[in-house]
Amino acid sequence: MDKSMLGDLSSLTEEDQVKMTTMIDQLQIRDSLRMYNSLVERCFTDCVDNFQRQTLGKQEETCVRRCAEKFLKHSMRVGLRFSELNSGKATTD
Amino acid sequence: MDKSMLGDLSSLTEEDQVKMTTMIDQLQIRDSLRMYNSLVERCFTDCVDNFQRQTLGKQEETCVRRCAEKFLKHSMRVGLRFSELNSGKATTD
Amino acid sequence: MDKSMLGDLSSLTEEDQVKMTTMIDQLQIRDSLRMYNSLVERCFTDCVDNFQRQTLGKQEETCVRRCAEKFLKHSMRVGLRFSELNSGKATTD
Amino acid sequence: MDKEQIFGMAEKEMEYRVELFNKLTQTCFNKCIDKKYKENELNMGENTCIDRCVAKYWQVTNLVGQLLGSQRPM
Amino acid sequence: MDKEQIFGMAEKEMEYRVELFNKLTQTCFNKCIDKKYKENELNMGENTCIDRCVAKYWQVTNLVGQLLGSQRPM
Amino acid sequence: MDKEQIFGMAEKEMEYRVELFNKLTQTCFNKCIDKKYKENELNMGENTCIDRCVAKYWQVTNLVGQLLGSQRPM
Repeated sequence: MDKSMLGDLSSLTEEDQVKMTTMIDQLQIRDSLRMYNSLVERCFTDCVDNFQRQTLGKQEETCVRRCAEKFLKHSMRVGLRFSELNSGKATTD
Repeated sequence: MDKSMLGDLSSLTEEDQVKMTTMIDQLQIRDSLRMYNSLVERCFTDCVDNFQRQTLGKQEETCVRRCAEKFLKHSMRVGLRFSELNSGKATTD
Repeated sequence: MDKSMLGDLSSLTEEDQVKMTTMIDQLQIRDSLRMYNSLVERCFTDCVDNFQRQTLGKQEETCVRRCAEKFLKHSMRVGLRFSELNSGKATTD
Repeated sequence: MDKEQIFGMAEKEMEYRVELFNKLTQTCFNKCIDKKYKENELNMGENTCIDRCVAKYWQVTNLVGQLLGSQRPM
Repeated sequence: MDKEQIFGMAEKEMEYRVELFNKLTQTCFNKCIDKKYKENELNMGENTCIDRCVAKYWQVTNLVGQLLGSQRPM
Repeated sequence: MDKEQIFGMAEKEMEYRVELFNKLTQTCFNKCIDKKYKENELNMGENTCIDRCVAKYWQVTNLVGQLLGSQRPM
């Protein structure tokens, strides 16, 4: 989620621009904390089903790594497509 | 969610009443944005399962329309029943 | 979620400590309201499936009581384990 | 309580009610409405189910409230 | 609108977009990605599915927006 | 950082922890507790499962944290 979201800030006074950018930064920090929490929740739910032992098994660890990596790559690709749609030059099939 | 939720505001000063009403309006705008987002999420999840093509099919579009209309009618009916319960004259079966 | 979450407050001025504690209290009130709402949602979803009548049946009521009690006991146990992990002395299996 | 706290409490009360209403609406939609969406009107069965679902959800809200007893936030 | 309201509106607009993006991401992950996580790269089929899922989600967002008509918050 | 930022960071840290705790609680309830609710006490098996579920959830939180590396918000 980048600054371009809000279009042209130049019409604002110096002080308002600072206030706006801080607001965006605050929102981005909160959003990335939430993303972190839901990524853990999703990969734990998908990868960990057995509670015979108290420590993560080899297979579970691999599954969590792949789940997290796939989600991050997925999320980046969605971001690209989303900004294309936002700026109106959607890819034609 | 309407002003009645908060009972009698008259005991507040003029200025506080304005502050209270603004708070309610802010909450209502945020709530309707959230409702809009979850309605899209729900009807997309229920109606769109095929990704052979990049554009919405006829059937998918009809399904989304019906899903959205049904949800809005459902939501209004729940609102009626909810305010009846809130004001203590629940309908007897 | 208790005050210890934030570590040592003594380094803050008197006034800041009050501000910090109020912030924690606000968060705890909001959190317990949310917990209350999701407990109702969970136990209703798990226990109430039949809408032949308008009032809760005996069995449904028992189910809701057990669900709520189990969840509260569960939540307390998770809290214990969580604070152990947080303070670094995790129990060995 | 000073004015600041009164507004704070009012805001939490409203957030609580909005969330209660949203969860009630979503839960009863899942319980009562047929996901095949064959028409865009609510049929008789769905309407009756909605009324009873709201009533029962309300009863569960009160029941859980009693169980939480003194802990009950509101 | 005074400055206070402008900032208020800007904040809600951003919260709306962040939530839209998160729901889009979660929904398309559920629709397109195989939960067995056999490798850590996205394969060709998954990539195509993601592109089409985003496009269709966008169309549904606009369609529901029209249905909400004047009520449409944004 | 000025006082304003310190309080801002403290608030986000707490919101993060509260959300982490809530997701941990909900997830382990789904994984460990029998939804038929035959009694209102947690039995031996459920208790052991809860302890191990919390431990493993904690390990996954750290593992994903490492993967996010520098991006890791906290």
